Amino acid sequence: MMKDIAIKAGYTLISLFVITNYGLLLGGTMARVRAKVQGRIGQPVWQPYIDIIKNNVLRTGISHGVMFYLGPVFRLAGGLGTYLFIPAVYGSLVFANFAFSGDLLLVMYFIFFGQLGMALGAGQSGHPYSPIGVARGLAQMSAFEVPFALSVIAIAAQYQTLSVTEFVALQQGGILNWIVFTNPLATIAAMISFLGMSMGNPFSIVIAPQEIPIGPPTEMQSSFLGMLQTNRAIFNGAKLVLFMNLYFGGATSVLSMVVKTFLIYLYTVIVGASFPRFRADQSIRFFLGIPTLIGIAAVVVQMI
Amino acid sequence: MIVVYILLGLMMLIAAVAAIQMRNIVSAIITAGVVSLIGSILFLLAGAPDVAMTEAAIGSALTTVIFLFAWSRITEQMKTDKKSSEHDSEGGSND
Amino acid sequence: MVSPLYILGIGLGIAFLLPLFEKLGKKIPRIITLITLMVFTLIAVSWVVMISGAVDKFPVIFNTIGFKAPFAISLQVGLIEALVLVMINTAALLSGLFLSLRKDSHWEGKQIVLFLTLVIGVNGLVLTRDLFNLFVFLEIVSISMYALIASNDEKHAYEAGFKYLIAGSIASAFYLIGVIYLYRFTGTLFIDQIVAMDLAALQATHPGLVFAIALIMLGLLIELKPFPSNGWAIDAYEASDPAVSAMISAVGASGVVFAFYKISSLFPPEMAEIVVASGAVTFVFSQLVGLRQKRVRRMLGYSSVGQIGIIVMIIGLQRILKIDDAQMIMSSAIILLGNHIFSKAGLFWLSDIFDQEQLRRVRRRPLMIVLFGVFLGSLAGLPPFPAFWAKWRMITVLAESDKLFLIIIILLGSLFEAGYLFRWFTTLLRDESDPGDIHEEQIPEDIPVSSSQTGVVSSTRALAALAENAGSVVEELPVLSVEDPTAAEKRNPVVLAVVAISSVIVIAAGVLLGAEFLRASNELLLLIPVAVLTAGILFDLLHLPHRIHLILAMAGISFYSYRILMGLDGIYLVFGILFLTGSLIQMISLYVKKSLHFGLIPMITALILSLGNLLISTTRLGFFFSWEMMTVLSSLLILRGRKASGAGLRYLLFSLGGAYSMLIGLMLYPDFSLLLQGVRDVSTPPVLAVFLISIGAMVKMGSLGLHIWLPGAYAEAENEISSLLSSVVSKAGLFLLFVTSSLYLIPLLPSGNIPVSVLLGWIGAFTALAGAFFALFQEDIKYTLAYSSMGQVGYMLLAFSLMTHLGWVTSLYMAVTHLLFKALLFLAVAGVLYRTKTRMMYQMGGLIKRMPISFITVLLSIIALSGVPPLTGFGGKWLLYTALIEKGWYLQAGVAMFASAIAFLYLFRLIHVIFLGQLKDEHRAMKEAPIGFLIPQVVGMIVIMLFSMYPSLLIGPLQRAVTPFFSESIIWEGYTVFSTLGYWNGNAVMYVTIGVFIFPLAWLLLMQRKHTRMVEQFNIVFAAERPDRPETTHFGYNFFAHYRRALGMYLTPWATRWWTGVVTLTDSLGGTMRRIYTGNGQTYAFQIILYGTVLLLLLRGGF
Amino acid sequence: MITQLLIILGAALILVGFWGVLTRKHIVKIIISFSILDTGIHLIMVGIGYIKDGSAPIIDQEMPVSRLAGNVVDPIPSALVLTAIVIGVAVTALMLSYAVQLYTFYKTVSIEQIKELKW
Amino acid sequence: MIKRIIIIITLIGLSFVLLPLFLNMEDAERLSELSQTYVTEGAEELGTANLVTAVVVSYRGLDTLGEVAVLFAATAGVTLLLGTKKKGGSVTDLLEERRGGSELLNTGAALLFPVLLLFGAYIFVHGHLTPGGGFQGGVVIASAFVLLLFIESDREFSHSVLHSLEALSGAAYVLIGLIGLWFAAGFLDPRFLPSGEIGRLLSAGAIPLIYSLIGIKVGSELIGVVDSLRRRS
Repeated sequence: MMKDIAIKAGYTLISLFVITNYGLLLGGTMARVRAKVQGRIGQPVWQPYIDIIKNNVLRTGISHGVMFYLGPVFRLAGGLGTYLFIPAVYGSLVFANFAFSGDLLLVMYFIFFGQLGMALGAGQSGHPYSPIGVARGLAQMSAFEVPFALSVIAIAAQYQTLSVTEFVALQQGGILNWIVFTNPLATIAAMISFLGMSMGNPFSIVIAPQEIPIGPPTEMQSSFLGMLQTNRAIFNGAKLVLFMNLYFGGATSVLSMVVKTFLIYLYTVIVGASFPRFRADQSIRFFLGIPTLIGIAAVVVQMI
Repeated sequence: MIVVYILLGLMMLIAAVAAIQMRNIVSAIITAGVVSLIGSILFLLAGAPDVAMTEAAIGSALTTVIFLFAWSRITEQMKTDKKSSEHDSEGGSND
Repeated sequence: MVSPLYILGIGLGIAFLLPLFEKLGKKIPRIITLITLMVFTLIAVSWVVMISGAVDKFPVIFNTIGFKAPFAISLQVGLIEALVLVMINTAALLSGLFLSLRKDSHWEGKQIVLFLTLVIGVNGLVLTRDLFNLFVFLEIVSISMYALIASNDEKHAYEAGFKYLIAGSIASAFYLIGVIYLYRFTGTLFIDQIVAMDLAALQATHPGLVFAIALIMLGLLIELKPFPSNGWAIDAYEASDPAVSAMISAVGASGVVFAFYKISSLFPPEMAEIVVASGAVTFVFSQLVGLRQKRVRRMLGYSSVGQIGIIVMIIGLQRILKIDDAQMIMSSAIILLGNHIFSKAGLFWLSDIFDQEQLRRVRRRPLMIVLFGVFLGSLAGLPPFPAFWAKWRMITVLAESDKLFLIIIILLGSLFEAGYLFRWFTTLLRDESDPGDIHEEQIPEDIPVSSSQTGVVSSTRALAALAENAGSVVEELPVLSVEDPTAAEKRNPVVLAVVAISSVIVIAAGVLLGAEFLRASNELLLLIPVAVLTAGILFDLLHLPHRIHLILAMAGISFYSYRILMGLDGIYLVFGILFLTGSLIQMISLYVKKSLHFGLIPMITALILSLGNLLISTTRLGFFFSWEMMTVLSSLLILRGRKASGAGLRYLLFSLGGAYSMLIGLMLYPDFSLLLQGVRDVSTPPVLAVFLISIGAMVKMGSLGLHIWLPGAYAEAENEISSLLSSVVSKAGLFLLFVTSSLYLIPLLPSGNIPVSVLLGWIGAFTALAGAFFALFQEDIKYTLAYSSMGQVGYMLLAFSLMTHLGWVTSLYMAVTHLLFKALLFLAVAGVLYRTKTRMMYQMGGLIKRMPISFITVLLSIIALSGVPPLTGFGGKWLLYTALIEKGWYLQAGVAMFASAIAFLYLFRLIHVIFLGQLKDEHRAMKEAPIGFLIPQVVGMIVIMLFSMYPSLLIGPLQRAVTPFFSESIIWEGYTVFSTLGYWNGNAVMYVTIGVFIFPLAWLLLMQRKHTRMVEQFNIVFAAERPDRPETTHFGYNFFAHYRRALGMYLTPWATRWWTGVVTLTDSLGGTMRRIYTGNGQTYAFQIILYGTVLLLLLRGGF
Repeated sequence: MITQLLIILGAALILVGFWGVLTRKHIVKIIISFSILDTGIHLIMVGIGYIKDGSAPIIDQEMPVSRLAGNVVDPIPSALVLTAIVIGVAVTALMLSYAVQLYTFYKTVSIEQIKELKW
Repeated sequence: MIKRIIIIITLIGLSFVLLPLFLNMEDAERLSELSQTYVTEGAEELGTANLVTAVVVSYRGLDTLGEVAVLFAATAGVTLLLGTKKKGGSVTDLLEERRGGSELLNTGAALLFPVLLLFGAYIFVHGHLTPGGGFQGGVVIASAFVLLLFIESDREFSHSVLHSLEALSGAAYVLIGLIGLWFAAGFLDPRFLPSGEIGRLLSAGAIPLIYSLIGIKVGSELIGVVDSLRRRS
C-alpha cells in the first residue's frame, strides 16, 4: 500500500515536472512566435524561467492577509489539480495521473477551483483594480463555458461516456476516429471557447491588466507572482492536454502529446495575432452567440 | 257592478299616474291619498270591509298626514336655508 | 324544553317596556337588554344540549294559539335552528356588551330598543314556519336595521340608510306578491305543507306557481345582497356605526340567510341552479371588487357580501345534490355562517376600536395583532379556523359531484378575499419605515447599464399594486388620536375582552371541528401545531422569558422529531431529517435574540411541526391542512420583517394560489392516498391533476414564472426566518412532488415521459438559470441569497423530473446538501448583517479580518454551492449531469451548466464583496458574529467536510430510499461511484486536492518564511482621486456590469411582467366592476329590479 | 272577473309605482311611488281573497254560521292585507324621516345628488 | 332618455315574465281548505262574529304581535331619526298657503276630537263583531290627536303618558299571550276567557281585550310617529 502510494507520488512528480517545463517552454516559444509575426525579435525562449526564478528570489514579499497569501496557493493547486485529473498520455502509467478520481465533469469543475482562489487572493489585496480584472475574468469564463459545455455534452452523448480515458480509447485506431472528424460541430464550438479559455487575443482583456497594472495580479509580487507564473504554464498545459484528449485523439506518447498540444496552441496564437481585443461584454455576447449555437447544433444532432 | 270596478280602477290609475307626474308635492301627496281612498272603496266592494277601513284610515288618511308633516318640515328648512343664503348674499353653501 | 315562544314573547314584552325602564335609570335598559340576550342564548344552548341528546326526536314544532299548523302559525326548533340561534344570540350578546362597554358609549334609548327588536326579529326569522309570518319578522328585522343605520348621526349614515330602505322595500314587495300568489295556488302558508305537496303537478294547473316561488326567493335573495345589485348594502356597512355594521352583517344577514334556507325547500332544480349561480357570482365578484377597495369598512362590507354569497350558493346546491351530499354541504354552510358571524363582527369591532386609536401603534400591540390575525385568517378560510374545514367539506362534496367549476370559483374568491383582507393586515403591521412595497435598492440612473435593472425594479413595484393600495388603506382610516394622542391610553380594555371572546369562539370552534374532521382518519396529531401555537402565544402574551420558551420549544420539537422519524423510512425519512433536524439546528441561532420577540418562537415551532406533519399525514385533508398551516405560518413569519409587508402579502397570495391549485389537483384524483406506494396501476394519467399539483409544488419552490414572491420574502424576512424558509420550507414543494409523483408518474414511465415531467424539467432548468442571473445583479445580500435559493431549487426540480433513479437521487442529494450550504450561508450572512446593520454589499468589505469564522463558513459554502470539487457540492453536479445525459436531456444539461457557471459568479461576488477588499471605517471595531450564529455554522462545516470525504455516506442512503421505485443506476466500488457514463471518487479527489494544495503552500512558506511583511490596510500600489458618489467607487458595486451590458436585454423579467399584467388586470377589472356602484339610490333600485327581471327571465327559459 | 280586475289593476299600480321609484328624482315622490306600489300589492291580495259573489266574512243575521261557506270571501288574505298595510305605513314613516334628515344634511331633495358613498 | 328606455324595457320584461301571475286569474269558486276550516269552525272555536278578526287576532296572532312590533320599531326609528333638537315645518302653514285660511278646520277639529276618540274606542272594542279592530281604532284615535295638531301646531303631548300607555299596553298584550300559553292551549290563545255567545260584545274570549290593547298601543305609537314628524322648536 505504502509502496503503491510512493510509486504513484513519484510518477506524479515526473508528470508534473514534464508538464511544467513543457508549459514554460511553450510559453516562451509562443511569445517568440508572436513577436515574429509582429515583426519583432522578441524575448528568449527561456524568459519564463528567468521570470520565475527572479520573482522567487526576491528578498521581501508584501502580504495583505491570509487570503492574499493563500490566493496563489489556491491558483497553483487548481492548475496542478486540473492537470492531475487528466490522463496526459494514453496508456502510459507515468502520465495516467489521478484520472481515476473522476471523469470529465470533475476536470471541468476543478478549473473553477484555481480561479476562485486567485480571485479571493486578489480580492484581499484591497486594490481596486484587482476586482476589475477578476470580474472580467469570471464573466468571460462563464460565457466561454457554455459552448464548451455543450460540446462536451454532445460528445458525451455521442460516445456515451464522460471518462476522459474512455474518450481517448474510443478515438484510437486512425485519424478519422478523432472527434474532430466524427463530430466537427462539437469540436468547432469547443475550439472557439478554447480561445477564450487560453485568454489570448481577442479575449485577452483579463490579461490586459498586466500591460498596464490592472487585473488580478496587480498586487502580487515576489514568490506570489512566481507561483502564478508557474501555474500559467501548468494550467495551460493541462488545458491543452484536455482538448487534445477530447477532440484530437489524445496522445499515446509524450512526443505526440507535445506535437498535438503545440499545434493546438499555435492555433490560438495565430488567431490572437490577427484579431483586436474584445471588451468583456463583447466577448460574452460573442461566446453566447455563434459558438453557443454551434454547440446547440452539435447537441441537437446527437438527439436526432 | 263590473263597470263600477272598472271606473274606479281607471280613476285610481289616473290618480296614481297623476300623483307621480305632478310637480307640486302637496298635490302629489293628496292625489296619492286619493288613490288609497279609491282603493278602500274597491276593497269594500270586494267584500273586505276590514281592509277597506284600514286602507282608508291608515293608507289614505294617516299616510297622507305624515307625508304632509314630513314635507312641511322639509319646506320649512328650505325657507330658512333660502333666507340664510340671502343673508349671506353670495355665501356659497354648496354642501 | 323551553318554548321558543318565550324568546319572542318575553323579548317583545321587554322591548315594549324598555322606554319605561329608561325612566328608572339611564343604564337600566342596557342591563335588562343584556340579561335578555343572555337568556336567549341560554335557551338556545339548552336546545342544542337537548337535541344532541336525542337527535331523532327533533325537530319539534311549537304551535301558537293551540291549533296545529297550518291552522295557526307554528315555530320549529331543530338542530340547525338551535345551532344558528346559539350563534346569532351569542353574537348579539357580544354586540350588546361591546356597545355598552366601548369608550364614550352612547348606547341608550331607542338604539337599545331597536337592537332588541332586531334580535327578536332574527330569532323569529329562524323559528317560524309560516311564509307570511316570515315576512313580518323580516320587516321587523329590516325596520330595525334601517333605523339602526341612522343611529350614527352623520350624513353618510342617512344616505346609506335611505338606499337600504329603498332596496328593502322593493325586496319586500317582491316577497309579498310571491307569498299571496303561493297562497292562491297552494291554499296554505305553512312551509312544510307546501313542501309536502306535489309541486310539479300543481305547476301544471297553475303555470304561475314557479314565479310565485321565484318572487319569494327573489325577495329574500335581494335582502342577501347579490352582486351586482348590492351597492346599497355596502354603503350601509361603510357608513353606519361599526358596531351596527357588525350587527347587520353578523346577526341580520344570518337570519335572512336562514330564512332563505327555509324557503329553499320550495325551489325547483332550475331555480336552485340560478341561486347557485347568483351565489357564486356574488362570491367571486364581491371579492374582486373588494380588492380595489381602500376604505376599510367598505372592504369589510364587500367581504360580508361575498361570505353570504357563498352560503347562498351552498343553499342552492343542497337542493341540487343528493340528499347525503346536501346534508354534508349544508353543515358546511352552517359552519361558514358561524365563522362569518364571529369573525366579521370581530373585525367590525376592531375597526371601531381603531377609530379611537392611533393606527400605527398596532404593530407594538401583540394582543391586537393576534385578534386581527384570528379574524382575518378565519374569514379567509385559513386553517385551523372553522371556515377552512367548511370549505374543505364543500370542496370534497363538490369534487364528488364533479362540480369542478364551482370549486375553482370558490377557491378563486377565497384567494381574492385573502388578498384584500391580508393587505389590510399587512398595513396594520407595517413599520413606519416600511414602504409597503417590496424593497429594492435604486440603481443610480446615470449608469447606462442599469436600465434593465430599473426595469426589474419598476415592474416588481408595479406588481405590488396590492401593497400600494394597502398604503392608502392607512390614509383613509380616520385617525382620531391626531388631536388626542393619549386616546390609546384611555381605551377600555374590557371592550377588547369582548372582541377576544369572539376570537376565542372562532378558535375553539375551529379546533373542535378540526378534531372532528381529523378523527375520522386518525390524524388528530396534526392539530399539534395549533396547540403549540396557542400555548406559545399565551406564553408570549404573559411575557415569560423567551429563552426558556426557546428551550422548551426545541425540546418539544426534538421529542416530536424523535417520535416521527422513528416511524419513517425511505424518502419520507430523508425529508423528515431534512425538515426537522435541519430546522432544529437553525433554531439555535434564536438564542441570540436578546428580548422577547412576540410570536416568533411559537410560530417557528408550529411551522416546523407542520412540516413534520406533512410527513405523517395520510389523507388529502391532513396533508392539505398541514400544507396550509405551513403556508400561513411562513407568511406570518415573513410579515414580522420590518419592511416585509409587501413581500409577506405576496408570499401569502402566491402560496395560497399554489395550495388551491394543489387542492384541485388532489381532488381530481379520486381514490387518493398520499402514501408513497411503489407502482400503481393507473390506466389514464390524470394529466390535469399532475399539472395542478405541480403548480402547487412549484409555487412553494419558487420556480421560474411562479417565483415572484420569492426574493422579497426571503430578503425582507428576519434573517433566521429567511434561512429557515429558503433552506427548509422551500423543500416542501419538492416533497409534494415526490410524495404525489409515485402515484401517477411512475406507472407511466415505461411508455416514456409524460409531457408534464418534461415541462417540469425545462422549468427547473430555466429556474436555475434565471435564479442565478437574478442573483448576479443584486446589490443586496439577502436578495442575492434569495435568488440563489430559487436557482438551486430549480436544479432539484430538474433532477426530480427526470423520473429516473439517478435523477431522484440527485434531487434528494441536492436537497440535503442545499439545506446545509444555504443554511450556513444564511447564518453566516445573518451574523454579518447583525453586526454591520446593512444589507448592501457595497457598504461592506474587508470583513475577513473581523469575522474570520464567518468568512471560512462562507468560503466553504460557496465552494460547495457552486459545485467546485473537492467539496460535496460537486457530487450534486456530477450526479445531475450524469443523470441528464443518461436520460438524453442534453439541452437541459447545457442550460444547467450555464446556470452553474453564473452561480459561481454571484457566489464569488458574495464572498469577495463582503469579506475582501478594503475594510470600512465604520466596521473597524466590529466583532465576530455571536456564538449562537457560529455554533450551527461549525456543525454544518463539519458535516460538509464529512460528506465531501465520504460521499457514500450521503448518496448511499438516498440510493436505498429511491430504489423501491427504480432500478439501481449507480454502483459503488470502494470510494468510487460508477454511473453508466463516468465515475467519481470523492475520497481521492479530496486527497489529491489536499496534496496539490499543500505542495505550493509548503513552497511558499519555505520561500517566504522570513520576508513576508504584513502591510497596513491602505498600503497598496494605487493612487487616484475618489469620485463623488461613495457606492459607485466601491469595487463591489455593479460588479458584473459586463454581463448586464451583454445580456441585460434578455433579462427583462417576463414572469414579473406577466404577473404584473395579471394583477393589474384583476385590479382594473375590480375597478371597472365597482363602477356599477354609482352611489345613486335610484340606480341601485333599478339594478335590483333588473336583477330580478333577469333571474325571472332565466327561470322562464328553464321552463 | 273581479279577481282578474283587481289583479290587473294592482299590477298596473305596481308598475306605476316601480316607474315612479325608478324615474322620479324627488325623494318624496319616490316615497309616494312606494306607497302607490303598496296599494297595488294590497289590491292584488284582496283580489286573490275574493270568492265569487262573496261578501264580508262576518256573522250576522243575514249570514249565519251555516251559510258562511261559499258565500263569504276568504278571510286570510284580508288578515294579511291588514298586516301589510300597517307595515307599509311603518316603512313609509321611516322613509319620510330619512327624507327629512337627508334634506337637513344634503340640502337637496334630489336623489341624484345624494351619492357621496360609492364604489 | 336612454335611461328611461332601458327602464321601460326592464319593466316590460318584468311584467312579461310575471304574466302567468296576472292573467287568467278567475274568481275562486270556493275557499281554500284552510279558510274553509276557519270559516266553518272559527266562529265556534273562538266565538267571533268577524272572522277576519278571528284570523288576525288568534289564528295568525303571531303576525299581529309582529305587526305591533314593526310599528313599535318604526316609531322608535322615527324618534331616533328625528328625535329631539331638530326643527321642522308645520302642516298648518302648508295648508294655509294653499287655502288661505283654516277657521273651518279649527272649529271642525275641536268638535271632532272627542267624537273621534270615542269612535276609535268603539271600533276596537267591537273588532270581533264588526269590521275594524285595534289598528283601525288606533288610527282613528291617533287622527283625533293629529287634528289637535292641525289646530295648534305647538301643542305638546305628554311623553311619559304616551310612553307608559304604549309600553304597558304592549306588555299587557304579551302577557295575555303568555297567559294563553299557561292557562289555555297556546301562546296568544284567547280561550282562557269564555267564548260567550257569538255576536255579543263580551264574547270571543280575550279577543276584545287583545284588540283593545292593540288599539291603545297602535294609537299611541302613531301619535308618537306624527309627533316626531311635526315641527319642534
